[in-house]
Amino acid sequence: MSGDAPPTSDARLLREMLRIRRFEEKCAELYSAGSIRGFLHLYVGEEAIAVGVMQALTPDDAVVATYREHGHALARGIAAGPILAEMFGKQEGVSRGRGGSMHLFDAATRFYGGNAIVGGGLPVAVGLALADSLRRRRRVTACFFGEGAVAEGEFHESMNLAALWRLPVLFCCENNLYAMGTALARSESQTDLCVKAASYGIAAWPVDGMDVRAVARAARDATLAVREGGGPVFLELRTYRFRAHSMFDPELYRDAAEVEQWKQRDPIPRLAAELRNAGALDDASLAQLETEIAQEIDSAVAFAEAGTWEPVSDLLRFVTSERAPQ
Amino acid sequence: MSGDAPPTSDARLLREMLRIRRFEEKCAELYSAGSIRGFLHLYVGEEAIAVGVMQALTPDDAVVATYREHGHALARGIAAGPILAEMFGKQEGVSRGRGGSMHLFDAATRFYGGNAIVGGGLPVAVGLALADSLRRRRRVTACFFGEGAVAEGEFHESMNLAALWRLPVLFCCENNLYAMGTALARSESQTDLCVKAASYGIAAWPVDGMDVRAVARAARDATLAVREGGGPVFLELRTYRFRAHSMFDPELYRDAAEVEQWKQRDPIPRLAAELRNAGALDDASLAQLETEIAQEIDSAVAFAEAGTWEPVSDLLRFVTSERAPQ
Amino acid sequence: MSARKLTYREALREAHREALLRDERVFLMGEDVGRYGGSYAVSKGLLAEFGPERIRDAPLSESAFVGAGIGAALGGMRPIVEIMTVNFSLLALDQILNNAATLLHMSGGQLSVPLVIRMATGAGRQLAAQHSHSLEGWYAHIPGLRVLAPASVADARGMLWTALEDPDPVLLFEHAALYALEGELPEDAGAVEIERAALRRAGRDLSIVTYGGSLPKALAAAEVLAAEGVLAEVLDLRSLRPLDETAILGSVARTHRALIVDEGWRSGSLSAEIAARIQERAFFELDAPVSRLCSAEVPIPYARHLEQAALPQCESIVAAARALVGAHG
Amino acid sequence: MSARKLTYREALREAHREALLRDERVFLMGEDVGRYGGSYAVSKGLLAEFGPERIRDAPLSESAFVGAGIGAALGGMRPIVEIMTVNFSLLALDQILNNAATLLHMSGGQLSVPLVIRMATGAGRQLAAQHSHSLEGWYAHIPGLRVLAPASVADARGMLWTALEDPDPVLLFEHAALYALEGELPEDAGAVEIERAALRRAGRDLSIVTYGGSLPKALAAAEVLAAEGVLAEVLDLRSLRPLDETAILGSVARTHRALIVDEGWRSGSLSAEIAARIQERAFFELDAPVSRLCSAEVPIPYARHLEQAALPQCESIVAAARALVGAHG
Ligand SMILES: Cc1ncc(C[n+]2csc(CCOP(=O)(O)OP(=O)(O)O)c2C)c(N)n1
Ligand SMILES: Cc1ncc(C[n+]2csc(CCOP(=O)(O)OP(=O)(O)O)c2C)c(N)n1
Ligand SMILES: [Mg+2]
Ligand SMILES: [Mg+2]
Repeated sequence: MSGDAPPTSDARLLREMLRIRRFEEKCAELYSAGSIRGFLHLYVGEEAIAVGVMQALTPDDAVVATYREHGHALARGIAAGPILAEMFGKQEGVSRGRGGSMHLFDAATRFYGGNAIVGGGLPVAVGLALADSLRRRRRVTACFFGEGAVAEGEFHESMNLAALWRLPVLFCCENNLYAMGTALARSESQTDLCVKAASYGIAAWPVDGMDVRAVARAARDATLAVREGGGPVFLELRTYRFRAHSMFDPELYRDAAEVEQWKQRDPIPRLAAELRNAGALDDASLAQLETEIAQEIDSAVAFAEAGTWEPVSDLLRFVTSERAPQ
Repeated sequence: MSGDAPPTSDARLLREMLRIRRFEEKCAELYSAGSIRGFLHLYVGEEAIAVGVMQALTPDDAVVATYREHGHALARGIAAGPILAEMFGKQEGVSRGRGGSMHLFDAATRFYGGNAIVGGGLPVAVGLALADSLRRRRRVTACFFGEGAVAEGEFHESMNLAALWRLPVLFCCENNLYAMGTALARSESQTDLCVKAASYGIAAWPVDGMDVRAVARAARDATLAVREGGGPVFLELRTYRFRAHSMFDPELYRDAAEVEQWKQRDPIPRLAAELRNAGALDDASLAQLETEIAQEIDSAVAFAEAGTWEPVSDLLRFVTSERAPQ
Repeated sequence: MSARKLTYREALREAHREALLRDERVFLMGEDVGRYGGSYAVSKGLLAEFGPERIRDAPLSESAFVGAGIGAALGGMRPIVEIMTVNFSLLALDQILNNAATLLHMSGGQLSVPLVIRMATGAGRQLAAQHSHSLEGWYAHIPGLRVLAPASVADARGMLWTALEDPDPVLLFEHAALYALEGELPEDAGAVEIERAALRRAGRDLSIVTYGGSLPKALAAAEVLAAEGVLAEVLDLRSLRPLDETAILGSVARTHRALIVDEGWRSGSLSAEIAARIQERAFFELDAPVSRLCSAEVPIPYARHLEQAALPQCESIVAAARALVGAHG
Repeated sequence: MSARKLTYREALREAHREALLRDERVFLMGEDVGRYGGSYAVSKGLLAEFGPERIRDAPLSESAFVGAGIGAALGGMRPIVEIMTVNFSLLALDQILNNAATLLHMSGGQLSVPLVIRMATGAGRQLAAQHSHSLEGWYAHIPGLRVLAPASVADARGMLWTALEDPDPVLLFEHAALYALEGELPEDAGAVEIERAALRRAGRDLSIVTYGGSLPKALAAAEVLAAEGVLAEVLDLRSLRPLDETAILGSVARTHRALIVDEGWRSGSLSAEIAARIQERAFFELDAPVSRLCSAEVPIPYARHLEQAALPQCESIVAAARALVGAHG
């Protein structure tokens, strides 16, 4: 998993983004094939955010994400096999198949989901940070959410608590301009989201979410400030969702031209081009990278397919705990 | 009830504030006597706000208030008798005795309560304004709430909707510095509440809530702007609660000195002094005024005492309507 | 009068069109009802026909736009507020319970709230614990609300207008599994009454009392049972609050055995209220205890086999019915 | 072991002190728990002793500070979150139902949420429709939660610590009318078990099943009935979820008649679940239908005579008991 020490190599940033892209392309395939069911929200186009931010986190830090969290889970270091097995509903999945695509959890990497209620993860992130502040632990909780959540009361209550109590939360607002079919301008009277954060006295920085290196830099500076005890920081990560909101979305609300324009800013070819120009990447190494990733994904699929169904007799497990908490 | 035409005379402002003050002093008495029960939240010290704002409203406008709304009800023109009868629980009360002190309602003057859930009235006010905007009616909805409500998600959701849809709402934040025992600085990371409103692109003006003429001026300008279709305006009315939060509050959270300081700014003697200096008030006229108000209150008490108990057989009425709505 | 085939979804859309055309005070407000076309495509096309003022996309602010619906109703409008799904309605519960359901009473009868709130409900599509609630029976606990559960294309077509004519708040629960349900409707199909339960199948040996998404399962089970010679009545409650006690007791008086099928979690579900009332009012009519088939008391799991096992199914209804007719008084 | 007199409120305060002293992971968070001293004075004095970090005044943000309690529990703390009253808990219901109650399950057993949420509940003090809810039975519908209703000074003293040791979320409902209740406690009174119902009075002719604020009324009624020669058992549920079915059925097996007294609104109340279970499990034990005495289905009115008429009272319990023992099977 990403360490906190040296700045991550650009090659690694490229690999991580590509892993997510290829993984989700496979997910879409498997959804059509019926191996994955329920809701499936793809992150395609937004990979630079999860990858960039995760570089700044240490294993002790915590992550709270939404239902669009495959990328965050992978970038946080959760193995692709158990993630895919989860989407298959197999008990080898990260959440034993109980959660599915929207509810990836992993206690080992302090990955707290996978929350499918818009805004619902923010108070939980505030609480994780509160625990750290009470225990004097120099940890950061990174909380990811879409710009649509900014209209929810829970966003505001959470920002206020985090600022009022100077809690170590890194708020990562993934502004992809749409909440399902609702454009930001139709959901916020003030579309500059940093202004909202500022109204709580929270440092707020807009970041080009299509530039993974910019994201990584901003995240590094932000987590540093948060870790020092400066209170929460708000990052507005400007990005775009290349694909439909979910597999059911007819995309009536935006035109193909807009999508095409944004695809020109795809963070992956962009970084790849920069690396080529810097002589740090060539066709061979890229092909090599693709091969390695393809292999990783193939074995993830194999792992998921080989997975087993939890016996129905276990249905009532995990409603209440079977053991005392740590 | 206050008209919209000529600026109200200062004498009237004094009378209205004094009516509320004396009315509530009587309420406190009647509470100790056991004639009034449940929760009783007094407005003593804050009268300039309700009185000042109401002067700017027309009979067609709407008012939404909180559980601390006796002053608003009186200033809106609801007779003291039915208000007091309500607090007695008599069926001659404005809400037939079903609501009590926290739930004064009067359809005739478009007084929509009397809401006892902090923040709960704001979405309703937004909806009243939405109805007006859909029907192209040039009405204003004045929504009163305490500064404590600013921490509630509903405040933010409501501000955003009102601004986004340019609705004719006059948000009147009664900032008396405390929410029960919680000082503003302990409930908001940013204590300048106008900054919050501004983060929605809402015009926000701080107003000296202890100066009734300043409140009246601000309210007049604000309602004018709102009525023109300029969207909502936010008034931060800076004031102070002279008495306990409710009749149960031991006031452990603030010291007497602070209370005393604020009492020096009591809006009633302040205006009285100004009128005296202007030669518009003398002992005789003040005594006359007190007498008239005392008479009004005495007859209100008589009305409330003469009131009758709704028969218990009516208990299940008003759960669902007995008639089609207008 | 000629008939035509349409889906539950289309019937709802037609009901919205009719209401919007008939009464200019009616408007639809909710998340993605406009440009997106409605998350279940119920309002698809309405934005083009009625414009953004009356087909109003709302930000993600459940509490505020439900409260705004209450205020607009007080202001003389006839709002239809769509909460995308019941799972998100918890964020608006304060407005629903503390305002919509109480304003008439708190104001001593002065203020009625003619508001219709629609939401999709139910499990069965592998949406996991946060997106699979069946809380309509839970809402039926609240005085001041009328709670409806259309389970047929005719009710999807006809309940909305009647609900809009109600002076008080009405909650309309559309089971997500029903949107694709097809049915025949007369050309002139329109408003339907919303007070009575409907006997969807007559029988003799037991009464299956159910509603919403469980109705098709109950009817399928009745078919299977009939083949075995067990004749089950199937009663569709339609209204969850108030309950049509007369219809329920009438059916029990005929069959002397009752099985309640309810997708809600068993403890404290609507099925408990119905069972309690039957034994209160028809104790000596009963040849066996009232039986309940509900969802397992577990957050709904994602995995298909577990989710299916957690919910009432045709097979489990058949099994429960067999056990019930086997039980002797 | 010498005993002493103290109130329900003092017992709760002592329980908090003990917990805060015993486990440094414990902290109390809520509106006005600190400087104000707690709206019901439960936490009075604790701020001075434990400081503002552990006796944490929260802004008016029910959803956020309840959610923060969930997060803090995930982060290894043992939070006690006080929601001033159940009436305001609706604003936090999304966090309670969609997070606290589901995280363990959604995470496949990885994440438990050792959180205690306390709230005052109940009517009877003329606080009117928005401040008089009795929703504890409603919360008992939710899988993943444990719901407790201390009705005695000993339980006020002892349930908190046991709840804090529970790895899963526990809701503690304190009836506002009980805070002034006085009782004797042994010097060394401490934690109590939270699984079992308690037989508060033994009897013969009927079982009165109740909890929380209705217990004193039920005990008073039993006194009156005893004077008439009707011996009523009084069972205090203590835990509303899970229900102690064994104790309920055991009592019914002794008396063959059950009256459930529940301050919740009748339809869909906890009393319905209990009645349903009794007739399911002990149908042939019953000499009469299970009877229920609940609150009238009306938003609670302010006027004293109307409010009193809306709630179960000693007199109405006595009347219902008489009717029940008069009823013949
Ligand atoms: C409280 C709530 N309301 C509605 C929904 C349905 N819903 C799921 S995702 C979504 C859009 C959220 O948009 P945004 O926050 O911008 O995140 P994005 O999907 O763009 O990543 C909506 C409305 C929900 N899950 N939760
Ligand atoms: C949602 C909610 N939470 C808590 C309460 C309890 N409560 C009643 S008044 C009050 C303080 C409100 O302060 P503020 O909004 O500043 O109004 P003020 O009383 O100062 O006029 C609180 C916490 C409530 N009524 N509603
Ligand atoms: Mg978005
Ligand atoms: Mg205040």
